[in-house]
Amino acid sequence: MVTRMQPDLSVRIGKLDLAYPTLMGSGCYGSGAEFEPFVDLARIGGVVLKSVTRAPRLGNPTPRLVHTPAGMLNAIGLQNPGIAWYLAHDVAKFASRPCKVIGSVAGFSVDDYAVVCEQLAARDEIHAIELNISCPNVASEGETFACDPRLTARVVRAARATTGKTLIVKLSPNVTDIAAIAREAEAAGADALAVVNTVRGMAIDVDAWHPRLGNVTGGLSGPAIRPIAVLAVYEVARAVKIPIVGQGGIETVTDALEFFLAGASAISIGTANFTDPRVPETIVDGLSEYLARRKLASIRDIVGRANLGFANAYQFEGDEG
Amino acid sequence: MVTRMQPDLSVRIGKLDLAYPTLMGSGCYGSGAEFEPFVDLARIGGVVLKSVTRAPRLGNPTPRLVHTPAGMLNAIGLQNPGIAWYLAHDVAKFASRPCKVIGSVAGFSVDDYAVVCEQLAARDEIHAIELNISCPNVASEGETFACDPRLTARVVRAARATTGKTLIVKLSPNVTDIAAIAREAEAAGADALAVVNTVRGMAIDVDAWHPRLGNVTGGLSGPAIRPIAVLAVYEVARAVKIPIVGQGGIETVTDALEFFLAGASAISIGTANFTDPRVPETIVDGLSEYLARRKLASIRDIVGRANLGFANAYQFEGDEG
Amino acid sequence: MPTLSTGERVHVTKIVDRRTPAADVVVLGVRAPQLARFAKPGQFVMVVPPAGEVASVALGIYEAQGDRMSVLFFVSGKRTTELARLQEGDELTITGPLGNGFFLDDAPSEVGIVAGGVGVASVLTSAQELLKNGCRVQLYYGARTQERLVDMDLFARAGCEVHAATDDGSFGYRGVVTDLLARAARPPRLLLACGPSPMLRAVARVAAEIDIPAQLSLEETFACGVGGCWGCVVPIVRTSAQAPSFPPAVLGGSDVVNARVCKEGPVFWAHELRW
Amino acid sequence: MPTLSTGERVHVTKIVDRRTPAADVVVLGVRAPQLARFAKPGQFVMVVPPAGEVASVALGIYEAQGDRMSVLFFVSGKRTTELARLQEGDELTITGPLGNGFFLDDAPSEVGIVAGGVGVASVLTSAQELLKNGCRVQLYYGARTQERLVDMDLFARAGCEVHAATDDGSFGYRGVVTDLLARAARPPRLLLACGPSPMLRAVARVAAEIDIPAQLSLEETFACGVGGCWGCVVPIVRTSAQAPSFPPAVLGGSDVVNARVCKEGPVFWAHELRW
Ligand SMILES: Cc1cc2nc3c(=O)[nH]c(=O)nc-3n(C[C@H](O)[C@H](O)[C@H](O)COP(=O)(O)OP(=O)(O)OC[C@H]3O[C@@H](n4cnc5c(N)ncnc54)[C@H](O)[C@@H]3O)c2cc1C
Ligand SMILES: Cc1cc2nc3c(=O)[nH]c(=O)nc-3n(C[C@H](O)[C@H](O)[C@H](O)COP(=O)(O)OP(=O)(O)OC[C@H]3O[C@@H](n4cnc5c(N)ncnc54)[C@H](O)[C@@H]3O)c2cc1C
Ligand SMILES: Cc1cc2nc3c(=O)[nH]c(=O)nc-3n(C[C@H](O)[C@H](O)[C@H](O)COP(=O)(O)O)c2cc1C
Ligand SMILES: Cc1cc2nc3c(=O)[nH]c(=O)nc-3n(C[C@H](O)[C@H](O)[C@H](O)COP(=O)(O)O)c2cc1C
Ligand code: FES
Ligand code: FES
Repeated sequence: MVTRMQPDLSVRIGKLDLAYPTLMGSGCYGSGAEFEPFVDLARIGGVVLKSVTRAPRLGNPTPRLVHTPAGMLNAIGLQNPGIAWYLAHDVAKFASRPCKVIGSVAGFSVDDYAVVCEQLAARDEIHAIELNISCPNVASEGETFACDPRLTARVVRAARATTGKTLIVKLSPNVTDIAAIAREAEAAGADALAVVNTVRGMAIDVDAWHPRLGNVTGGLSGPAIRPIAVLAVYEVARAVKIPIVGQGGIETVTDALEFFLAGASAISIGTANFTDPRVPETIVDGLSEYLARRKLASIRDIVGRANLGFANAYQFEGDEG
Repeated sequence: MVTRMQPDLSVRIGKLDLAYPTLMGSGCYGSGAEFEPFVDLARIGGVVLKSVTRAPRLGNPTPRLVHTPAGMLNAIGLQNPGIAWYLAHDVAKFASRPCKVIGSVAGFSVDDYAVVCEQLAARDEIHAIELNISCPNVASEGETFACDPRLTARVVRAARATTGKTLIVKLSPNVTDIAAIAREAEAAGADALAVVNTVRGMAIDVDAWHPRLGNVTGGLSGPAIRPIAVLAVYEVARAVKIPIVGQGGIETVTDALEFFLAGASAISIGTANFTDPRVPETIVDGLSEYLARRKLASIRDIVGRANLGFANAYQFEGDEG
Repeated sequence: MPTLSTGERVHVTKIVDRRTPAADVVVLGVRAPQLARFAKPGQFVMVVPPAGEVASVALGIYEAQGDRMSVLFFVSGKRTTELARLQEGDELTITGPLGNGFFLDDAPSEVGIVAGGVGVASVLTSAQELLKNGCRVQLYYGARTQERLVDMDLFARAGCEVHAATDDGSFGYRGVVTDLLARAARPPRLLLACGPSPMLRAVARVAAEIDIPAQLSLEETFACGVGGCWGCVVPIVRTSAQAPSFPPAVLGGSDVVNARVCKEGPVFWAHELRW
Repeated sequence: MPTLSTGERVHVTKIVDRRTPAADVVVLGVRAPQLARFAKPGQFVMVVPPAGEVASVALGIYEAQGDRMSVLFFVSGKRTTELARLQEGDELTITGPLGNGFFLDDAPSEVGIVAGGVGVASVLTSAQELLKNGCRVQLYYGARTQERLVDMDLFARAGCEVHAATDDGSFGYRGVVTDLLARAARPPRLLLACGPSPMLRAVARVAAEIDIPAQLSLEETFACGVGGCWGCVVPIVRTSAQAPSFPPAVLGGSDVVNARVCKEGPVFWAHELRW
């Protein structure tokens, strides 16, 4: 009998070593504990915690969720207890998670991000920091940062100055040119990029004549946005050298592979956990199997390999575009 | 017996009078004739023709289509015979359509748009012109116009100068701030806005390790993008006074109503025709029935009425965003 | 692997029976021993939709006995339409039981249960438990028409006094069920209620008027169903035993926090809600 | 309402039989008198997917007789999975017949038909028509394994000489079907082919080698299926009778135009293709 090598699924994102290339998306997975009855957290790479802000926030009025074709809209509005309470009451519990724990920081000013990032990164229970500069669901400037190259640069520089821990910057798809923003974030010191946050959207109740979300607009996630997210990863991968955490509508191993091939070094699973909590383990099993079938040693061997072009592409003489 | 008034579905878009508020999306419906075996064209408002350019174009290599969750990607690449051939061979046939016929113009320079617009608008068979400044599927600057407020203004001004016919400007959702572009188009003389064209996306063949479209990237259409399109209409309606032709994922009368309530004066149906060619007539019937049930005289009575707000929205003292 | 004394986990079940007690109302019974065993009255499950729809569907645990549990649902949207297509023998994946059920431990000897529409799905097990403990149980059951009053006999056979109301008067009292409740000759000493939000608000009003406590099983759109996404909140007074660990905010003069309907609920005391 | 002598329109049909000749291969028969009557060999239909999937599915017309027509398909993705769930008695909406079929009017007396996999679905009616007209018809039929060679008896009973090939040699010739064709003792004088693209390219090669004409039924991803979206093109020489009205472009020295597989096809002469 031949002993089969188990393919290597580990990846490195900045200084963060992940046993599996699968993170659970911020805001979708609580602090991980909520899903422990259904999933073996030791078989995922890590959990990105719900975004935390400087002051406590009660979030948006309900309804905060609407189901849409192959996706959903959410407008939670960053409900969270604020960094002081969080540090005092919540963070200590994260030490017992059998996977990596990544803090997520949101804010309304450059200073907000710097303050929360510094305090959170100082804690041993937190293995890396994600900067959520792309939340579409807060009334004020929540998303402005990721929609403006200069603001992106300023907020990333300020956060970078506060910690040596791995800094992942989460980008918005709601921009004309995501590659330009990605380059700014890299230049300002980001260790990695999370691509992408939700796509802005809206649904209307045609009986009641009002928006279906309490916040009027929300963020679209799930399989509906996967083609948008895959392209964002593909474009960002061509613009920067730092690793990418791909996300947006990943449900199956095939979906996950699209992101790796587009250029992601790791992936993040959000909405699919709401459909079936077994998805993260199914994807990890599927990745192992895919690599074994193709006799590849590591998941790292497929990152960014979707650029082989077409055998059958034709060129006409005289065709202009 | 009571005689029931038939609700009025007619709308006016610039100088264009439509018996029904339903257009068939450019590039999805040929010149209308292709669908005549399945649909009574006299029961739709009009057909927006496939976009035509100055020079002939063979378009992109295949595959040009990929099915995605609740949607599809296309990258046709504006295959068309060029304006000269089009005027000589095709346009005369449009005279026999029992609905309005709207020409669509695409190009690669301001001059392109002006030249093609002038020649096409000069023909009686063409009742209005749509400027497609937002096609995401051509290698060069095809979409740049709708992604840049200044370019939008220039191209619209140039086209406006060539014709007094109704000019509909088709906007792209792939921008940071669609309202800003809409305002430029209005100021430059657009009579109406088509909101929105397809959303840029990509899919990857995970067996073959290459993009699933010959053009690598494509435009996402269908129900998947409906929440994105509804929001775009809602935001544009708050930015301009000219009428909006809402589109993106409309399949049912409920979907259509979302767009009217968001602020569209008419709607356009594209991808849904590929699922079921009966959709345009089903929607027209559904709109009549909806208005009758609510005792409304005209479709115009519901345009932009999704702003009644929430009864149950709560405000916390001290909540910041 | 986590070991769970609660039986909370993913259950791959098989449909063993299916019936349609009214038009667009479906009951699916599945073989799910762990679920049936650990389910408490008023808890719910998340049902993984077949055919690749996004997000599981939250459904109350209708019946739970021996190896079998069932759900009862109204066919209202895409996912329930897909569920309604399933036939005996098909597989169905279910997570749960989830949430806190009704608080029945110190229930008084006379309990009123108010059910509106498919809200009936979340109260049968409570009725059964209370009756088993020797309570007198009155069911106030409202629906649009007689046809939509499903499974009244199940409640009657279990030993409930059944009081029905229909909007069109086609059966029982003509009007809303809370009017019927307000006229009760002998009002119960505790109310349990599940139904559409306007009904629950009316139940809270009646309870306050006749000065008895009420437990309301709320409905919100869910995504995760397990407390992970904060999508399903309702403001409650901070002093509640169910309040999540959060700094309070002030609403209408009281200290409130947004509690998750799926985790801290779905059942809340009427007097704690600030909705 | 348009009146159509061709019978091209939307047909709301009922499924009258369903069988699964191999794993993941399904044949659905429907009652559709107009379709069955007007269908020409090699034409296709667009089937409206149940359960709200986007875009109809293009399927060849497998059988067409009397009131009944059928489709044969391989369960490969979301929409065919949904179609596979349908049962006798369910409704199915179909548009068609669409496209040009095989050109059989001036067919010689010996015709070879090459089918690969589910390509078999598009050639049965042609075989029947040719046999009816007194032709000798050889079927060259390739599949992965014996189990995937479906309905060979249908062809044999109709009067075809059946030559089979399987990749694994589990039945007939071991290897690709075009190798079997190239070795034919008595080569046919016209080839009709439907199957995966590599097979069609091989058929074109063999036809050129033994110098006989070949008609290939192409497959492309479709959106509209009626010529409205230009999504399904293939470059053909400008001089073809099927060339659409377009100014020519130059490719590899010939004047070509992109023809629509759904409208100008799906059948093209091998020598006209520039792919
Ligand atoms: C704790 C809990 C327990 C529950 N228990 C049960 C139960 O036991 N039985 C039961 O039947 N239900 C129950 N529900 C409700 C059930 O989960 C929801 O009804 C579920 O969303 C149905 O899913 P769906 O996909 O079929 O409908 P969805 O697609 O989610 O639609 C839900 C509703 O929204 C409406 N809607 C959709 N789109 C629009 C639009 N554009 N404009 C206006 N309205 C629109 C639909 O008509 C429908 O009424 C429970 C909910 C909770 C939270
Ligand atoms: C004229 C014509 C006639 C036809 N006749 C028949 C017929 O008679 N019988 C028949 O069975 N078929 C026929 N076809 C083919 C049929 O229309 C297609 O197979 C159809 O797309 C299947 O639809 P689906 O939704 O089930 O699969 P789709 O979801 O469209 O998937 C189709 C294929 O793409 C693959 N795929 C999907 N996503 C990915 C990804 N991310 N990476 C790599 N691969 C992926 C799937 O595995 C599958 O093999 C015909 C096609 C044409 C054009
Ligand atoms: C209910 C919900 C809440 C979310 N909250 C946050 C958040 O607090 N911070 C953040 O960075 N992203 C948040 N997101 C975005 C997800 O982390 C993820 O980037 C996005 O949903 C796309 O991935 P998906 O399609 O797999 O869900 C949220 C998404 C959802 C659906
Ligand atoms: C196959 C295909 C081809 C298209 N071609 C064009 C085009 O030539 N010009 C244009 O302005 N829009 C084109 N569009 C965009 C549609 O007109 C429409 O704006 C878009 O698809 C969104 O609407 P839908 O979801 O209803 O399809 C095309 C869309 C599709 C799917
Ligand atoms: S549904 Fe996610 S927290 Fe309740
Ligand atoms: S599929 Fe639309 S033109 Fe062929």
